Formats: sequence, structure tokens, C-alpha cells
Amino acid sequence: GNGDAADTIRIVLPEEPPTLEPCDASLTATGRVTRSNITEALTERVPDTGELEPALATDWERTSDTTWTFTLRDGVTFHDGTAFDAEAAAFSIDRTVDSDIGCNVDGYVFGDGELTAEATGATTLEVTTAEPDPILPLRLSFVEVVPTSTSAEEKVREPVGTGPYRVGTWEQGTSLTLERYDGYWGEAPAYATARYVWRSEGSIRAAMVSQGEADIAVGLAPEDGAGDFAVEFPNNETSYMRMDATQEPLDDLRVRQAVNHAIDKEGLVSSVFAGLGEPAGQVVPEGVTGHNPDIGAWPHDPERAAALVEEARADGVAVDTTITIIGRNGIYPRASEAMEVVQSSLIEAGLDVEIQMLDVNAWLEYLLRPFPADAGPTLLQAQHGNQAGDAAFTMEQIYGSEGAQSSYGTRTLDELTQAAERAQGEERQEAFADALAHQNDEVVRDAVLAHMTGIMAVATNVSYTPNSATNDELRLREMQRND
Amino acid sequence: MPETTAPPVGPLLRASGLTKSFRVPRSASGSTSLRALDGVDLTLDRGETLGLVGESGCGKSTLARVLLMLERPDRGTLSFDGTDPFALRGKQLLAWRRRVQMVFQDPFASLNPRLNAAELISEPWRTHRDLVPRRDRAERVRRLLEMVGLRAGDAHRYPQEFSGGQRQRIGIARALALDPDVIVCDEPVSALDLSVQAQVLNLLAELQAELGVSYVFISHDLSVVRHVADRVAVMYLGGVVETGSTEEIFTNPRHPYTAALLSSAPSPLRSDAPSRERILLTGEVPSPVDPPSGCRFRTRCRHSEDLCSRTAPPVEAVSGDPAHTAACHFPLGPASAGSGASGG
Amino acid sequence: MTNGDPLSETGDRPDQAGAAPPAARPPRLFALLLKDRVACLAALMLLAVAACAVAGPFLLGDLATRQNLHAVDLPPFTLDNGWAFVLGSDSLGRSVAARLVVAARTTFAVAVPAVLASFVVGSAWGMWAGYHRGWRESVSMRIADVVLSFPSLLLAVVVLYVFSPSVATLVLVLAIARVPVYLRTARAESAELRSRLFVDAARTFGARGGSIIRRHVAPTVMPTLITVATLDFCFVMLTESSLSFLGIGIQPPDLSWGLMVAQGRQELQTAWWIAVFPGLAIVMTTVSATTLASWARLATDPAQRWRLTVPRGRARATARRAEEAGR
Amino acid sequence: MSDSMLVFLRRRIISGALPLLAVVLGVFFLARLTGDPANLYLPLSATPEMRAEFAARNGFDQPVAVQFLDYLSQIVRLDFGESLRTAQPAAQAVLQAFPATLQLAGATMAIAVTAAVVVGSLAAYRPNSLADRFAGLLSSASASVPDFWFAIMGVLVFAVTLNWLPTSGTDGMGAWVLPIATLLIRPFGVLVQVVRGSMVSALSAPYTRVARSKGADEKRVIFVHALRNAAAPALTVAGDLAVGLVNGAVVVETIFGWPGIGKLMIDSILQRDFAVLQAAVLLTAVTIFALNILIDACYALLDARVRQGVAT
Amino acid sequence: MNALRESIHRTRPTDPAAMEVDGLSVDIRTPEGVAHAVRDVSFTVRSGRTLALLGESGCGKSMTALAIAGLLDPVADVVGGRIRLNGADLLALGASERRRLAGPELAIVFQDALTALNPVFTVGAQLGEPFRIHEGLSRRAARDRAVELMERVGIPEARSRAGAYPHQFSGGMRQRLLIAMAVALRPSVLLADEPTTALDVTVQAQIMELLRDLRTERDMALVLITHDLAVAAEHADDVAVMYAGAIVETGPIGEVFAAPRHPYTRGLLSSVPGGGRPGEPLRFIPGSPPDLRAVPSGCAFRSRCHLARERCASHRPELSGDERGRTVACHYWKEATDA
Ligand SMILES: Nc1ncnc2c1ncn2[C@@H]1O[C@H](COP(=O)(O)OP(=O)(O)OP(=O)(O)O)[C@@H](O)[C@H]1O
Ligand SMILES: Nc1ncnc2c1ncn2[C@@H]1O[C@H](COP(=O)(O)OP(=O)(O)OP(=O)(O)O)[C@@H](O)[C@H]1O
Ligand SMILES: [Mg+2]
Ligand SMILES: [Mg+2]
Repeated sequence: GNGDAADTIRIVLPEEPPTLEPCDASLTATGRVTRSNITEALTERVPDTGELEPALATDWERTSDTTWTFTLRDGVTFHDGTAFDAEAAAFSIDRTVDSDIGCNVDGYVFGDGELTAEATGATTLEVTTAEPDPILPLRLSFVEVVPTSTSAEEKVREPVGTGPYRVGTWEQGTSLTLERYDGYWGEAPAYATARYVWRSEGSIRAAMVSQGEADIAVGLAPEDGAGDFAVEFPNNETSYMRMDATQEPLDDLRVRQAVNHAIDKEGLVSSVFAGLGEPAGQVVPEGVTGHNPDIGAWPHDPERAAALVEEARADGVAVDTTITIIGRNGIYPRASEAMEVVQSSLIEAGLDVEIQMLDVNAWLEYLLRPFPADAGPTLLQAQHGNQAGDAAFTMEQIYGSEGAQSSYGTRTLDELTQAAERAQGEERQEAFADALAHQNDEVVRDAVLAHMTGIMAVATNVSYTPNSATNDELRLREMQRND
Repeated sequence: MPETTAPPVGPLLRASGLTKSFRVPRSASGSTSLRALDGVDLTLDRGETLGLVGESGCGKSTLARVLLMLERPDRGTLSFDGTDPFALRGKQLLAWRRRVQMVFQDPFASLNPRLNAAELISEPWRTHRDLVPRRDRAERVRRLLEMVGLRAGDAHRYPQEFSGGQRQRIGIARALALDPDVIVCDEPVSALDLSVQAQVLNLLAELQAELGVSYVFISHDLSVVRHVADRVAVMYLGGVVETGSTEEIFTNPRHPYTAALLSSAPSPLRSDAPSRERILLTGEVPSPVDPPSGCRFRTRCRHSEDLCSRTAPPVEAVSGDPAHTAACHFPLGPASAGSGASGG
Repeated sequence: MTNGDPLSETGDRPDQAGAAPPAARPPRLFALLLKDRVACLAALMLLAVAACAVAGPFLLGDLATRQNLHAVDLPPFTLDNGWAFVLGSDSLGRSVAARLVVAARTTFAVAVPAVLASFVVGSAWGMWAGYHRGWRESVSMRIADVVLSFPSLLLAVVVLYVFSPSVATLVLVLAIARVPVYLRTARAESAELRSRLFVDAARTFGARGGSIIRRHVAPTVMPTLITVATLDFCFVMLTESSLSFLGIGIQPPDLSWGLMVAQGRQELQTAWWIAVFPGLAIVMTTVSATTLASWARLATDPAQRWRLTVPRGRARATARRAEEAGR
Repeated sequence: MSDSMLVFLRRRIISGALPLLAVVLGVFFLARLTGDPANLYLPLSATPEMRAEFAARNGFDQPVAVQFLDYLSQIVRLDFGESLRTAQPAAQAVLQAFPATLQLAGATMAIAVTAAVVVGSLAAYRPNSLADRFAGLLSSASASVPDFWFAIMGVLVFAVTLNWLPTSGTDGMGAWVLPIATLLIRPFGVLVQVVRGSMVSALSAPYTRVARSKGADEKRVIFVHALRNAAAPALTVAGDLAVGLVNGAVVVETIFGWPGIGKLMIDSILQRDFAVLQAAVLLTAVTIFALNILIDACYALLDARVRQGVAT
Repeated sequence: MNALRESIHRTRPTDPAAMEVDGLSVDIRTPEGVAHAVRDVSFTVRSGRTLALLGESGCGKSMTALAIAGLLDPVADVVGGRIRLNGADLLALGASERRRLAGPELAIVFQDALTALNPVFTVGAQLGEPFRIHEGLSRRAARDRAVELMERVGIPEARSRAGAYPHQFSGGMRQRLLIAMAVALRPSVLLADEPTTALDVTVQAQIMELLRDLRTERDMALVLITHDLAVAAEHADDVAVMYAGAIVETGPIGEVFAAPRHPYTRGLLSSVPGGGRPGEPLRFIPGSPPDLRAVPSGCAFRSRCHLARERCASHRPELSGDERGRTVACHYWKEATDA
């Protein structure tokens, strides 16, 4: 234990962060520790509403179609004592988006869009994009700001930031301690230190909280036995089965509809997911721009499913071709049982289905383009989490004809998506909702299963309310002592 | 097979200059070599029994192992029917193996404890399949058991259920199973009571008379050797010091060691045997690790002189009989031999 | 008395006439087994499991995969839900009992060939290397070192990539990973046996290396190897379960005990029976196998066999002695 | 003795180099058969340029043979490359993790061997007796209990219910108990069986009778005279079990958060972190070779006949 | 007949009995039934004297010795009788008390010398073990004593060869090592099971000399099991002849050898080689001993005995003695001696 026990918040994670590199903060394991704790971005998204709040920038406006101007906070210092200014902000954006160090954030948030950041004053920053970007401030909420002394040639393991905590000691493999940064510009957090440890077994994490060895445990499953300490929260993730609509028999719309009708989502949620989660019909959950409240989960209707399959069969569709479910172990709790449920429902509907559970990398080969040749028709077990809170981060990726994770798309859907991306405000919401409805009615590329619910354990002496972003961003300053 | 059709000239088995060393620890650190055999010359004729006697540890068993090709000699050659068995391969080697057999000194360790008597005795036939037809094997085993004085009912018993002497007899029966031409017997009868011993010795003699089997007969029991052997070779510290016909050796030993050995035999039971005075050997028993220079026996020899420590005595015919040789610079005169030893 | 066995024919020797005892062969293994209650039980247990493996899928195959998402995690030891659910149901509402029975097949289909293959290859190779010594021994041992120091999980992942996962590849991976264990054990013992006098004796008959190994080395080394193999049997079952997580294990709807244990472990706190029963099945099978193996070790060792045949009890003898002393 | 021992060790060390190379080679090529790590390390939406850049940065754009030669020349300079995941030198990650594993494995083997020798010998003392049957049951059950099952049950019982031990971690002596117990069960079970087996034969050998005739008590007969004769198979199997521990105490390290090499290795396999994987395998291979040399030296020490077979 | 003269001279009937065996019976449990390996064997050895135990191979001599030493295999049980060692009832003693006697009071030289040494310990360590166990000597001191012992039994280069292992010694040397180990603590009774079979005559003489010294120095009683009648005649005072598990004749050795009474003893003596001409067939007792699992009623030797009559089949001859300490178990021995 470091310091006074009462002054330390002890958190147990499923895995050790590989690094604390701020430009990799979109990686869950890294971001969970880094974001808003060690480093901060210009803006910060409010998880529940999707609104943007000022962080290191106090104000921003769109000064032209392709330019945004940010006014930066004054009097902020980095942990090393240097002052935060527009230079640092511009440097951080460059480092993330334009450097050769292969930032995860770059690919995740910015794609191949060009972008230049320029300090126009000590506290003003101008960011220009090649194409108009209505959600640039949202994207910049992923760019963690580091001082200009940070290396632009390679990644850093222990960054310097402006956040409420600075990196204390990191005993590799064992624990990581953050210490309160006294020069923090905002309100001082409640705990002087935060100590992270990691255990990959969920039941152990839960037991640590119940045994008083930790205050907060994240990434739990219902059966881990956190008991009274368990706190449930919608975690922004949606599970779905991606159908390979280019291959027979999945190239037939009726078969895809049959798949949707065959799967008993209620049953799945109540048995495999232990009642946590909510049967869903779209991958974009509530709270994310573009969510369409009119799309409900497909009704469970085995007869209809069987009838659709028969219909297709009658039309000469090779419904007897073996469809392979490509599953990924541990993608969510009881991943393989979930696939067994899917398998058995589809078999009942008259399809021939096999399961192949893979490890992450093998699974990624199926998830990402280019797809493995001669894999036959596949149903891919997948889960999507929109951290950024805008359907733009979903649609092209997942449903675009060229999307990295998309097995199939249509021209119409692509056009709908692109239009929505250019829109702003209410219009944007509508446009994305339409695109989603189109996907659900006409394309039916997916069988969406459920919006998932996360579980964490919180000790009684701590007060913390998780939100949909908790998985990716565990804000220490929101944790309070409970006396 | 050319070896067998070749006219039998010379002795059946001839060993010349056999030398064999082992590594043994010298002290806490380091090791040294122990010369168990040091230039052994030996011949064995067809149908002959060669008695091999000598002090314990003088290399008799090692010699036997070399003769059976269980050890490869460091130097020296072996010739059997004119060919070197170490050069044989395949079928010819197998044929040779059939012809030469051994009875081991250690009756327990040489029997696999997991096999019963019948399996042990019939084991050689697994390699030499044509020798005894399968259906005759049980009968042959029974006959062999009875030949060595065991009961047919013992066939299913395992080595540890036998007494020492009974085990030894299984070893003998096994050696006989292949109808060999030569049997090297390492202490075959020392564990047997006299009656069984007599039975076994008679059996060996019968086989010799009927089939012309030759024996190398290693024994400590001089009266047994005297009874069975045609010729005797006396070993001392890895070398043969005297050879000759049994009669010659027992009545007319020329090497001082032979004389001492003969005199140490415990007084026989029978009053008609000549009683002799015992020549007690004095001095340190030399070690084969560090043998004395010159004549190996000189450190314990009453007759040793300067010459003995300088040069090793050559093996020479003594007493005019070319078959009686001894390695001694000063062989005992015929007068001091035999019964005369009591006077000496 | 003789039953035509020429070896026990006693002829007309005078001492054997009359009171001569039947020189019977020692009792056969099966008769010996019947006398030993514990070993008998173990054998029965294995037979039962084997019967499950053979017949189970035909009888219960459907029951084992039939899901009922509305009756999940039913607790065991009650007949309220019918016989099929005496051992409860799993998280998909399938009968644990039926799954146990059906899983025996795949479990054995993987474990038996994997253990047999590694046992046969490793033992033969090890005895050969140990008997001949010299370069054959050194090379073999270095190869064993390489395989041993190689992470078998990597091998597993590679196999997944290169071949498609199937029972055959699974068996292959497991067998390769276990060969060194037998190789080394067999080598060590046969190197020692080689210096025994009875091996020398066999050499004097002209027996070749191969037949000496078969006749003298193997029977002596075998008991140890069999002990190792029976324990390996469970090791393979457990390894198979961890491979399931990497995707080259058993794929549903096929199922094995290992897979059941692995899937059920997450629910140890909420539905213990899902993991505990297959775990018990593994344990019971292993215990039976080792019990039988240690019985066989005694039964095939002439120096020890008496322990199984003669009445236990020095006590009895002592009592008799006391009685006689009293007279 | 030490002479022949030195020769023996020298020869073993020299002849160990080639297999090591084989291990490195095998790991290097096999690892590269498991797919491109780019997917794992680049964002899902990474562009082809980013992929090309990634490949170039890590040398994956070269032919595998060239990569291997480069790797070899690096190794010679004791440079084991950098972790893809943590951007740290692979050697550092491996060396940091290794002591934890060694400590755990060492403690476990020490306990397992001692306990197994005692239990196995006592069982062998009267084969087929009640004690023997019980030991057989205990050991075979212990060898076949799934270890993760045992570990979780251990935590539930001793940490959660009884609150005697910490659930996990590496702080304090208490933290050692459950990991060691979990690691112990299989080696203990296997060793008891093996020790028992070879002790049964050793205890019926003639030399035990000789020892008794000298007035040696049963303890001495069993643990001095018979045990040393029975040691060879037990030693081999113990060696293999120790190798297993060094190579993969994965379950224990995962469940109890023990920062050891087993977990590191499996993570780097799953994460396609080649440099770390190679360094870890190389280090464990070296350890395993050292262990085997140690075991062979033990054989030689235990039994002069083996030593002489080796020396001549 | 110097052997005879000497033994009469040495007879001192007042010597205390160092060991008395009375009615000892040993059964072996075998899968095919119980073998009565030793049947009602009684004999006495006095301090400072030697009893030779002779008999057909397999007649139970070693079993008798092992039973006395308490080292029977678990298959074999003492089922009757009494053994007194210097007054103590051996069979009634507890295990630890017996252990205390093993070595300093009662020692045994085993028959299978070639396998009796532990292959993995140096002979020095094995020879020093009695000192370590009974006298609590240090390893080094025990080893020094071991070297002395090795010298005493004539192992050359004893000091360096104490570090060697049994397989590096010849058969005879191993046997000497075993003897050295047995006499290490100068026991008051020594059971020597064929101690000199593997030894050449010179060493044999040396060993017998050593045993003789011990006998006089410590008044040791020696039970000498042997097949070598010459050795027995030369070194023993008394003899007991066994056949099929039972004693058939006892007496002062000179007398027994000069005028054997039991037909088996006679047969044995007539098989000595060297009597006739070399090469001539030796005489032996035809037939073989009975199976110990079913010893026929009456006289066990009858099937091989030319004197056997009906009575022999029905009545078991008891050992009956005369005033000179000779006993014999035969119904018709007188006829045989007269014949
Ligand atoms: N374990 C056993 N099982 C069955 N029979 C046995 C067992 N051990 C010994 N015997 C039998 O007991 C009898 C007595 O054996 P013992 O060793 O005492 O003979 P011995 O008189 O010493 O013979 P030898 O002079 O050949 O050593 C023998 O016939 C032998 O076959
Ligand atoms: N494997 C070995 N290693 C080292 N020394 C050995 C080995 N075998 C035999 N010797 C030594 O070689 C010498 C001769 O041994 P060998 O067994 O041939 O004697 P032997 O004449 O048969 O004696 P005995 O009559 O006592 O059996 C002895 O000094 C013995 O110690
Ligand atoms: Mg010898
Ligand atoms: Mg005996």
C-alpha cells in the first residue's frame, strides 16, 4: 500500500495498460488510465447527454467551412511545471495526427482526413481541415495534450500532462500509482493517490472489492459474484452478428431476415447475459447522435424464420450451405455460449451452422478487410462501441461499402451516410437515423443482438456513478469518499 | 558358412594379448584406469575343458566377458575357428553367438526377475528360432530343468522364489539351451551342494563326451577344477602366469603363485589325499590400478630377486613339456613341486 | 492335474507320486483382478465411462444439445424437472447429465489417441535412445529439450492458422507436446537397465538391440511409463479445455469434459454444478485409471504379485505363532 | 569425479547451443505464421498507408528469412528487439517477469518433491495396504483436479469465505499460499505416483535387507538406501514438471495476478508481440536447458554407473 | 584325521549357548499355496564355536538364517519356534530393540553377495554405516574405520577404492566387503551364508582366518552355511545337516563326517569330487527333493533313499540323539552304518 489507505483509491483493472501514451488513448486499456486523469483534451464529452464541455479549451467556434478556432484556458501548467499554451495544443494535434509514430487515435478518430493546427496566439488555436468537418471539436476531445518537450519520434510510456494526477511509480506487472498533481487548474480530486492493479479473472476482481483489497473493480460479468457491490450501467456497446451478404445463402434478403427472426434475443439476454442488457435492433445506442428510437429489436418468430428459409430454398437458394459462425472468445462474457444459442436457433430455422471460436487476432482477420478468401458464408460475432457519441464513427466503418469492418454495403446506404456526415445539429441526427432505418429495413446486413450492460464493483466507502463512457475513461476526479 | 566348412586346424579358440582397462576413481577427484586384463594369451581346443583359476579379482570374469564379446578388449585379438568374432556381422555373428555361451557368476542379477524359469530358459530360442521347433520347446525346457536337477513344476516360478543354488542351475540350463560348442562357466557350481554339483558336473562331462563341447571353467574350488579340467590356466593380476595339463599343474606347479594357491586349498576330507603345508602369501596384495613393475607377483614372492622388479618374465615352456608354460624368471624346480611343496 | 500342459507334467518320479501337488500356473490376471475389490471397481468405472463414450451420443445426443433458455441453471439433485436434469441444467438450459455422458466420446476421442501416440512414440524412442546411448541418446535428448522448451500454446495457435481446427490436429498438437515426457523417462531407465547383467546375458544369445528392448527393457520400464501415462490422460483432458479458448479446442456443438469445465468455471459461484460434475468426471476417470495402473504394476511384477494373491496379514501368522507357543 | 563431471558439463553446454538455435528458429517462424499483428496494433479503421508504415517500422515488410538473419545478428549483440505492445525493450519485460516465475516454481517444486517423496515412500512401504490405497487416491485426484477450478475454489473458500488469505497479488507471505497450492497439486500427485512406483521395486531389492541387517532403522532404509535407487524416474518426471512450471504457470499467474513469464508469454502470443515472445521463449529455453543439465548432473551424482557411462 | 582331532579338542560343552534355536518353522505364502521352507529346526551354537549348516541347495538354510536375523521377505513368516540370543527371546523383541542388536550382537553375511551391496553408494559409505548407526561416528571417522575393514579383508588400495562403487569390484571382492560389513561391530553371533563361495582359496583362507580370530577374540559364535565340506571340516566344530526344511543329522563335525548316519549325509559325502579319477562320473543322490508346498508325510527323503520302507511313508522320523551329542532323524540309520 502507498500512503494512507484512506487517501488512496485502489482500482483493479482486467489488464495492465500496455503504455500510457496519450495518442493511444483510444485503446481501452490505455485510455482508462490516461484520459482525464493524467492528460486532458481541449474538449470533453458528457457521456450521458453527448454534449461537449470545455476542458483545456474554454470556447470554440467554426470560423469557416473548414476552420475551427479554439480559445484556450489560461493558467494551466503541465506536471513538469511548463505552462500550457496554444503551441502545446498545436504540437499535440500534430503529434497525434501527422506524426509517424502510428497513433491509435489518429486512425480511430481522424481516418485519412488532412488537418493542420496553428497557434495564432498564446491562447488561440486554429484548426483547419481539408474537408468541412462539423464534428471537429468532438474529434479533438480524443487528442490528449502534452507539452512540446514530448518526443514526436516515438511513443512515451509515462506522459506528462495537465490532468489532476501525475504518474507516480509503475511497478511493471504489479501496480501503477498516480499521485495528485497539486498545480491542477481545476478542483482538486478527493484522493491523494490512485493505485491500479490488474487481474484478468473477473471473479477475483469482484472478490477483491468484497474483501476490501480494492475499491473499484471494472469489467465484471454477472456471474463474477460482486454481490452488493455490483453497479450496473449501460456501457455503450452493442453486440451483433455480421452477415456476409455477398455469399450464398446469406446474399438472399429472406435468409438474412430469417436469421433475425430466428434468434431469441430476449432469451439470450435473460439466460446468457443474465438479464443484463437490452435486446436491440440497431448498433447505435441511445445518447449517440443518430440513434433511431423507432427501430426496435426484431421479434423472435421461429415459424416465420423457417418459412423464409423455405421460401428461399424454393427459389433455389442454397440454404444448405454451411454457414460458419466466427466467434471471438471473451468478446463479452459468455461469448461462446451466446454463439451456441445463435447456432441452435439457426439450425432450428433450417440452416446449417458451425461455430469456430477464435482468438482476437485470428478473429480480426475476419473482421477487417481484406477478408480471408474461401471462408464460405460467415456470421461474425461482433460488438460495437461508439465512444465518440456520433453515428459518423459507426456508419462508414460498419456499413459502408468500403468500410474497414463492413462485409457488405449498398450504394444507397453509402449516399445516405455521406449526406449525414456533412450535416450538422438536428439535421444530422435525422439523417443518420434515416440511414439506420434504411439499413434495418432494406439492407438487413446484421442481426443486432443487444445493447450491453456493464458491471463494476464499487466499495461502500467510495461513491462513484459509472456512465456509458466509464469503460474507456475512468475519471478519478469523479470518485468521492463516502463517509 | 565358410568358417564351419574350413578344416579345423589349430585350437578352437585363441586369445592373444588381451588387455582391458576400466576407469576407476583414484581419489575424491580424478580417476585412473585399472588394468583388469593385461596381455592374456589363451587357447582352447575342441572338446577340451580349460580350468581357469586365480585369486579373486585377478580378471577371470573380465576375461570371460571379453571371450563372450560383452566387453571389447583395448588390445589383443580373439580368434574362433580362425576368424575374429569381433569382425562378424549379421547372420555369421548370430551363428557364432549360438556356438559360444556363458554361465554367469552372479545367478541373481543375470536372470531377469520378470521372467519365469521356463521363459528364461527358452529365451535364447527367441533369437535362434529354428533351433527348437515351437511345439517342442515346453518339452525341451522340462528336460533341461531336470538335467540340472530342478523339477518340471519349477518352470513357472520366478527367480526370487528360488534359492541361490537353484538360480544358478537355471543359468546353466539356459546356457545349455542353444547346444553351444563352447561354454564359459564362471563359477557354475560354487553355490550348489555337492550332490547337485556332482550331477551338474556329470552332465557337463556327458555333453562333452557326446557332442564335443569345450568348456572354459572358472572356479575357486581346486578339487572341482582338478576333476573336470583337461588343462589349467592360472591367472594372477590380469595375466596368465602358468598353463599346463591339469595333472602337471596340480602335481608339478612351476610358478610360485600356483604353488601357493594349491597349498592354500583347505584340507580335503579324505584321509587318502596328500596333506601339504600351507604356503601363506605375505605382503600387500598389489592393486591392479598400480601393478608392480616387472613380475607382477614379485611383491609376494619368496623367491623374488632384482631381476624380477626390472623385467617382466616371458612365458616359457617349463619342464620340457611344450604345453606347460609359466611366466617366471625362477620357476620352481620339479623337486619342489607337487608333494614336495610340503617340504619347501 | 496336468491339463495337458507339458510343463507341469511330472512324469513318474517317485517323490511326486501320491501327494504331489498340482504345479499350477500362477493365477491369471483376470482372476487376480476379480479378487481385488478396489481395482475391480476402478475397472468397472472405466468400463462405464467407455460405454458412455461409445453409446452415449446415440442415446442422448439430442438431449445434450437441446437448449431451453427459460430453464437455465437448474440446480442438481432433484427430480422435479425429470431424470434428465438430476445433475441440473447449464446456462443454456441443457441437461448437464446428458452432456456429461455425450461429452465422454469427444473427451476420449482426443485424450486416448493423444496419450497413446505420445506414449508409444516417446517410450519406444526413449528406450531405443537409452539402450544404445552415444550420439543417438544425445540427439534424442536435445530434440526432447527443444520440444519441451517450446511453448505448446504457440504451436497450438500456429496449427489453428495453418490447419483448420479438428480433433485430429488437436491430437497431433497434444501428442507432440507430450512425447518428450515419455522419451525422457524411458531413456533414463533404460540407460540404467542396459548395464544390468541379464541384458548382458541376452546379448550372449545374440539377441539384437530391438528384441532386448522389447523383452527386457520394456517390461521393466513400462510400469513407470504407464503411471505417467495415466496421469497424462487427465493432463491432456485439461489441456484440451484450455485450448478450446484459443479456438483449436473442441468446437460446439461438440462437447468434451474439458470444454464443459472451462465454460462452467465462470459460473462457479452461481451454478457450481456446471463445472464441478465434468471436473469430477475427469478426476474419477483418472483416479480409476491410476488405481488400475498401480494394481497392474503389482500384478505384473513377479516380485510383488503375491501381495494380491495371498491373504493379507502377518497378523494371522503371528496369532498362529502365539498359539503354538502357548501349546 | 569432478574431472569427468566437468567434461560432461562442458559437452552438454556445447551441445545445448544447437537446440537453442532450433528453438529460436522455430519460434521465429512459427510466430510469423500466426498472422499479421498490424490488425491488433493499428486502429480498426487504419488506412493502407498506416499499415505499410507499421510494417516498415517493424521490419515486417522484409522476407522472413531476412528478418531472421537480422534478428540473429541482433541477438548476438544482446539486443532482443522492442515490444510492439509496450514499446519497451523485450529483454526488460522478460527479465522483469522471470524472477517471479522462478520463485514460484522453485518453491512449488521444493514442496512438491519433499511431500511426494514422503508420501510416495510411505505408500510404497506396504504396497496395496490401506495407506497405499489412500495415498494413491489422494495423489491421482490431486493430479487430475483442474487447476483453475482449484484456484478459484481456493479463493472463494480461503479468501472470500474464511478471509484467511488475500485473494491475489504478491504482497506478503499470505499471497504465496494459494498460488503455490494451485501449482502444487499436479506435480505433487504425479510425483507421488512415480515415487511410489519406483520405491516399490527399490524396497524389495536385496540391499535393503543388508541395510536392515546393519541395524538401520526403517527411516534410513527407506529414505537413504531405497530412495536413492528409486530416484532416477522421479527425477526425470520432476524435471518435466519443473519445465512445465517454468514454461507455463499461466493459470496461476493469470488468476492471482502474479507477474510472471507464463502470463507474459501467453499474452505475447495472443498479442502477436513477437519480440517479447521470442525473448521469453529463449530465456525459458535457456533455463530449461540449464535445468536439464542439472538433472543429468543429478543422475550422475546419484548413480556412478550413469556417470561412468557418460565418461567413457 | 586332524580335523576330527581338533574338533574334539575344542569341545567345551560348558560354554554358554550364544544362540538357541528351538522348533523354528517358516512358511512362505506363494500363489500356489503355502511352502513349508523351514520345519521345526532346532540347534544351539555356543560362544567361540562354529556350527556348519549343510544341506541340499534349496533345503531352507538361507531361510533359517534370515528368520533368525528377522529379515525374512514379507512373503515368509515365522510360524513357530523360539530363538534365544544370549538369553533374549528374539521373536518377542520389539522392532527397535531388535535393530539395536543387529550389528553388534547378531550379524549376517548374505548369500547373494553380488547384488547385496547398494549400487549407488560407495563401498566406503556402506562399510562405514554400522559405525554411524551404532557408534554415532562422523562420516569421516566411519570412513576411516571402513578403510581399516577393507584392508583387513584384503582389498588392495583400500583407501582409494573406498570411493568406488560396488560394480567396480569383482565378485570375490564384493563378497569380502559384505563379510567386512558384517563383522564390523564384532558381533557375538555371526550367521554366514556361504561366505566364501566366490572366493579363491587364498582369500578364503584369509577370511576364515579372520573369522577364527574374531571367534577367539570376542568369543563369537559362528553359524557357517556352506556347500564346501572341506571348509566345514576345517573350520567348524559342529554340523547340522538339513534336508527339505528339516534337520536330519547333527553332531561334532569330525564324527559326522567320519561316520555319517543319515543316508542323505552319506550321499552328500560320497559326492565329493577328487575321490575318483578325474573325468570319471561323480556319484550323486538320484532324484530330487520334494516340493516344499506338499512335503509328503513320513520321511521327506524316502523317495530317494535305498533304505526306505513302509514305515518311512507313514512315520516321520524324529531327531534322536546319543550321549556324544549326535542326533539323526532316520528310522533305519543303524542298518546303513552297518552296511
Ligand atoms: N519367495 C519365495 N517363494 C516361494 N518359494 C521360495 C521363495 N523363496 C525361497 N523359496 C523356496 O524356499 C526353499 C528354501 O530356500 P533357501 O533360500 O533357504 O535355500 P538354501 O538352503 O539357502 O539353498 P541354497 O543353498 O541353494 O542357497 C527353496 O526351495 C526355495 O525354492
Ligand atoms: N566395470 C568395472 N569398472 C571398474 N573396475 C572393474 C569393473 N569390472 C571389474 N573391475 C575390476 O577388474 C578386476 C578384475 O575383475 P573380475 O571381475 O574380472 O575378477 P574375477 O577374477 O572374476 O574375480 P572373482 O573371482 O572375485 O569374481 C577387479 O579388480 C575389479 O575390481
Ligand atoms: Mg568373477
Ligand atoms: Mg541359500
